[in-house]
Amino acid sequence: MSDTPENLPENAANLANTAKDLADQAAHIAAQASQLIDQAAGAHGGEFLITGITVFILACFVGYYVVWRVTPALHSPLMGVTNAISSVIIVGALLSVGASEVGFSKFMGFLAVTLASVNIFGGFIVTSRMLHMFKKKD
Amino acid sequence: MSDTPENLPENAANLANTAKDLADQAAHIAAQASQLIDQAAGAHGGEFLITGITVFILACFVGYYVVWRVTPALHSPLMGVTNAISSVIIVGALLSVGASEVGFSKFMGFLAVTLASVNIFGGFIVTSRMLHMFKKKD
Amino acid sequence: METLAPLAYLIASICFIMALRGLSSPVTARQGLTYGISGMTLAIVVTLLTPTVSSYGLIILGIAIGGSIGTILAKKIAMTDLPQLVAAFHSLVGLAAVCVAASAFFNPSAFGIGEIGDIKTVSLIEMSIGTAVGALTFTGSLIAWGKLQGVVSGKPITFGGQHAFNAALGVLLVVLIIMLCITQAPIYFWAITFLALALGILMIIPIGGADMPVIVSMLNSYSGWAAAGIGFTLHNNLLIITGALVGASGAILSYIMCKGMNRSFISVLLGGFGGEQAAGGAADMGDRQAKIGSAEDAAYIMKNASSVIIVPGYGMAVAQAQHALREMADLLKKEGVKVTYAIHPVAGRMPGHMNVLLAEANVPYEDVFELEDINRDFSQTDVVYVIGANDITNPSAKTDSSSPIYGMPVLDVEKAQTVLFIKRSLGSGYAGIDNPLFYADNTMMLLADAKKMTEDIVKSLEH
Amino acid sequence: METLAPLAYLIASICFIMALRGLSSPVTARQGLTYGISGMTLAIVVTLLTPTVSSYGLIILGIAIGGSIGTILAKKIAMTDLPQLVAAFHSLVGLAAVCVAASAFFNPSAFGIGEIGDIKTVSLIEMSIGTAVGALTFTGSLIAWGKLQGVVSGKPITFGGQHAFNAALGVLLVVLIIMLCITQAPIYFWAITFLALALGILMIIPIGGADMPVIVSMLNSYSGWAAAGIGFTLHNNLLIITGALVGASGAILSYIMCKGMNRSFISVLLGGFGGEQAAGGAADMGDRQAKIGSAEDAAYIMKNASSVIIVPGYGMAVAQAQHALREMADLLKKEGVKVTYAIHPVAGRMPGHMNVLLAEANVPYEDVFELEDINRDFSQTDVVYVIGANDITNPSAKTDSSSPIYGMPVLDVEKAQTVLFIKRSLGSGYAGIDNPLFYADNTMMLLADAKKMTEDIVKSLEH
Ligand SMILES: NC(=O)c1ccc[n+]([C@@H]2O[C@H](COP(=O)([O-])OP(=O)(O)OC[C@H]3O[C@@H](n4cnc5c(N)ncnc54)[C@H](OP(=O)(O)O)[C@@H]3O)[C@@H](O)[C@H]2O)c1
Ligand SMILES: NC(=O)c1ccc[n+]([C@@H]2O[C@H](COP(=O)([O-])OP(=O)(O)OC[C@H]3O[C@@H](n4cnc5c(N)ncnc54)[C@H](OP(=O)(O)O)[C@@H]3O)[C@@H](O)[C@H]2O)c1
Repeated sequence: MSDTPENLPENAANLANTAKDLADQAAHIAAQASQLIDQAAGAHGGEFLITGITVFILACFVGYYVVWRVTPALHSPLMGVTNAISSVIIVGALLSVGASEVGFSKFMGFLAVTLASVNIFGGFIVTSRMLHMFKKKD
Repeated sequence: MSDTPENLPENAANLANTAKDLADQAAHIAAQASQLIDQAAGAHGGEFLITGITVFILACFVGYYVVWRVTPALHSPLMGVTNAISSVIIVGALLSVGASEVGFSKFMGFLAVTLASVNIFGGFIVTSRMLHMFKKKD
Repeated sequence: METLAPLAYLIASICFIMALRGLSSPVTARQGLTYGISGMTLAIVVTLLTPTVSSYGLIILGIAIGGSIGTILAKKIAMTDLPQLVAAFHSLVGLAAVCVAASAFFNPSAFGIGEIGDIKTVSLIEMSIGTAVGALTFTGSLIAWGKLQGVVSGKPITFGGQHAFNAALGVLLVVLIIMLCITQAPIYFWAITFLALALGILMIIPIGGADMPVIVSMLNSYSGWAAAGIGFTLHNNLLIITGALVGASGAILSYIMCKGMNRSFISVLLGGFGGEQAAGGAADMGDRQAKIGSAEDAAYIMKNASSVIIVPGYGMAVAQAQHALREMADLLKKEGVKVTYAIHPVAGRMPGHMNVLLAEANVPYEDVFELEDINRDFSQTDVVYVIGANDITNPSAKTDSSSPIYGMPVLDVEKAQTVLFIKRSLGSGYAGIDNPLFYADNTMMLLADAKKMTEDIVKSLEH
Repeated sequence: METLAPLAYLIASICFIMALRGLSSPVTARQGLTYGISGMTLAIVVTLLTPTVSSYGLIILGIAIGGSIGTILAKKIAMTDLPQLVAAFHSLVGLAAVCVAASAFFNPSAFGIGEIGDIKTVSLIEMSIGTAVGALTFTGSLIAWGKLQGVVSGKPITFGGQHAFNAALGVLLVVLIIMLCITQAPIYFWAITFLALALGILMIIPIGGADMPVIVSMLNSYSGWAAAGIGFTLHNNLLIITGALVGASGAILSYIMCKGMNRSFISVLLGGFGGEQAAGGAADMGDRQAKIGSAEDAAYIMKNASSVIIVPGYGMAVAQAQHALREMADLLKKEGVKVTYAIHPVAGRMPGHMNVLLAEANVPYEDVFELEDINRDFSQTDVVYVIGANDITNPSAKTDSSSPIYGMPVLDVEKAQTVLFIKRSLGSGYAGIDNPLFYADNTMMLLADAKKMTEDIVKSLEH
């Protein structure tokens, strides 16, 4: 296509059409995306996904600030404590061991409870040992 | 009641009864409290109350840390920004002005939108004016 | 939309958090402001797109009117009038909260909280707290504005049994809220509102003008908690989060101010401070002699110093002396003098007051130091130029345990070789107590308006 | 109960936040720990009270077995073996996550996420990510443990095309997850698990032993995100919040370590560091002569100094020299010498490693300073006692832009009048590069095991 003056209106029209097509497509994609998100959310208890994300993001902010405030001298105890509290997934394990049916799932839950308990007790106790060593001048 | 030996068993029995009564009452109160909370929550969309509280508490933590980190030199702009964002209640006002029925409620909403707008624009602009004055050495 | 709206509100909340986060340094502050504005825009746009919002005329009108007023106010205001402006804006937030609560009460279905005469109890409670706090904030901030602006007398206005009376009104307020929940009658709604309006006046009137900044911050904090409460009613996390942020900010600023003044928050609330004590203190020192100097003396002393620390206070704001001050500092710097600024946490009449004024006069913020960072340097400094400040330099806060400001952190200006005091008289400052420093051997008093005196010094330096 | 359980979980979350918050100072740390323990207790008790939990035998058995093992391990471990212990514990968390995911996959109804063969897609995705991250954490931490403990060679084990191979396995993992979502067949679940187990080994094996602390923190962070993911599956805010806290903590610690070593996180992950470079550097300095001293020399020098700064490093941990060191410091203090300790952020082999060891030897924490707080003091110090440290004192990080540690913050020990270096040879440290300080004029090398040398100095001092 050459840019001679007589072609100009035609070119402009073409351009406009392409633009319109693009806009339509964009709108379509946007609609689809919105639908997809709605579906994903709906399938999973839509309300919870959003509040879950809200809680998660706020907790990340809190974690960020709280951890940066930890004094470097206590970074080792910090590792101990986080190790212990990350075993809070024991909550999930308890649900499956506590269920009345016996079976593989229950056994897995039992294993998880045992492993997590090692961590909870071990993590807290080793942290407590560390912290008891930090003393002021006597 | 004197404390002669022969009275002792009787006293003990009395005491035990009182204790039992007290315990019963405590249990009753606890049950009632739990019921009340459940009711209050239920009447109001139980799920939301709890997530609302969760979000609120996390946000308080975030606010605490974020605000303490604000440098004292910018405390005046901080007042400006919080003034502006506290007008986010405009969200509530928009809902009632936007409703189709005309009436007192709509008028109140209109007033709220206007007042909040003063704050939003005023707060952000005055803050921006302040911040534009803070300059590095040239 | 149902999922996208909460998601957008969440993003708006994050924007607001980032806005406050940006204020941790002047470098990131403007970026933070952009976050704040984006968050607000997003929140408004998303709300406008919800299906229940169907008519836009009044909304646009309201935003246009409010927006223009806000813009004009914010652009016109002199930087020295900031405390008043903030107070005025707060009162509007309060009134807006009352309006939102009223509009929800008379059209509950628009908010999904029931029908007229059949509103959920929890919502009613939240609503009445919202309107009460809002009304209280409205009149309270109005009075604060008046006192700061000088429209209302800054003196604490007290009468006997005041606190008992206020407490009784508070109890009445609770009773009215309970009645509203039981009967759902509009009359109680209005009664609550008017009672809270009255309470706002009665609570703030007895508090001295100089305590107003604490009050403004406190009311700011309240308005945050009120917004969070409305968030619970509307099941809206954005309002809850923003409310908590604003609430925390106001509370922390009040705390910082109270700590800077070494007073308890309760004592501020109980009021009556800043009244007549002023006269008493001054007499004690009547026999001592203060050394009075002139602009020429000051210029000579500073020109020959190797380092000068400038300590600005409320008087600099009153006299609008910051530009002259900057000129003086520039001339001194040209002479090879090292010039820095020391800012006390409660210098002036609102947090960060001095910083903004200095910034207005183009003082680079690297030259401006907080109390903790500069207090050790006074002992190695030749001259301290105290301009319109008083209480924040008063050494009796460190030495005299009977002083009302005992325990308040102060700038150790007396450790410098020479202290120049620029103020109009030997009178006291906000706390109403005398400053023994005026009579110290190494102090020279320059009694004049801060701006005039600084300009005179500038003239002397130029010769 | 329906309302009370989430409320209790919320309180438990707050407890965990307070637990981390307590660690901001040694004074509040123990109180923080109490919060942590209370939070965990509350979470477990509340879960046990939910109606779906009906049989308690196995639970009590599991907690009893696990608890005893954990207690014994934690009580027996020597403080110098802490890095290994933390790695070992992490591997257990990983395995536990795999077990929880498996148990959810084979009994979805207990978790309210559907029926066998008909699990919600979102839950399936979350579950497979949970098991993959868990499995990866398990084997990865095991390898890390092995390398730290010396069971597995600390040398990076590399082979050609390793990264491409790992990437291919990663892609395969994603494919398997998609297949699982489509077919819901258990075979894919196990395939994911085993592939992730293999990936954990393959990813960590090429990384050098000394980089393990970064890896351990990274895996800790991962396990946090995994817990948060499980929280989404179970609609449980406690897991989400705790997961975010742990995730943030691990990420920040990795970041701090990388910054302390002046390396990028990616370069750590790509591995191969800490291998053969060691030999190259040492040769350069072959012609220079180091001054070698004895315990008596050192004792004499320090006794006559007015201030000594002790810089501990990894060698002190290896030699378990902290108790002897404390003894030496006590004797010096008796002689009137001012003794303090300087801790580099990456001294030793895990964050805070040196602080714990010094605390174990009863060194009061007021005597222990971080790099930023003490670095200016070296120039006014008579003697620096560098015990088992090397890289963290290497001045080429400041001067030699071709050095691999160029830009890493280091302790300016060379500014002191005399530097005593206690190590076994003139060899290099973790980064494998030579330290020009060994040959400086004001340096005296004390070549011996750190504990033995310090004890010898103690003997000399006692005479
Ligand atoms: N910043 C805050 O957020 C805040 C909040 C609440 C309370 N406060 C209180 O405010 C006080 C602030 O201390 P401050 O040292 O800045 O102020 P100050 O103690 O109130 O002293 C200000 C001085 O400036 C002088 N002055 C007034 N107008 C002047 C003019 N035009 N030219 C020259 N001098 C003038 C006055 O003396 P003359 O009359 O002799 O000229 C007065 O002594 C503290 O007591 C603090 O507790 C501050
Ligand atoms: N702390 C962390 O979190 C962390 C994490 C990752 C990496 N790192 C890295 O670890 C290094 C830590 O620096 P650093 O100065 O503490 O350690 P380093 O640079 O590894 O040096 C330790 C020195 O101690 C000596 N040594 C070993 N055993 C000894 C013994 N029994 N008695 C006396 N001396 C002994 C060794 O020299 P001889 O063999 O001659 O005795 C060695 O040069 C840094 O490079 C850092 O990047 C630290």
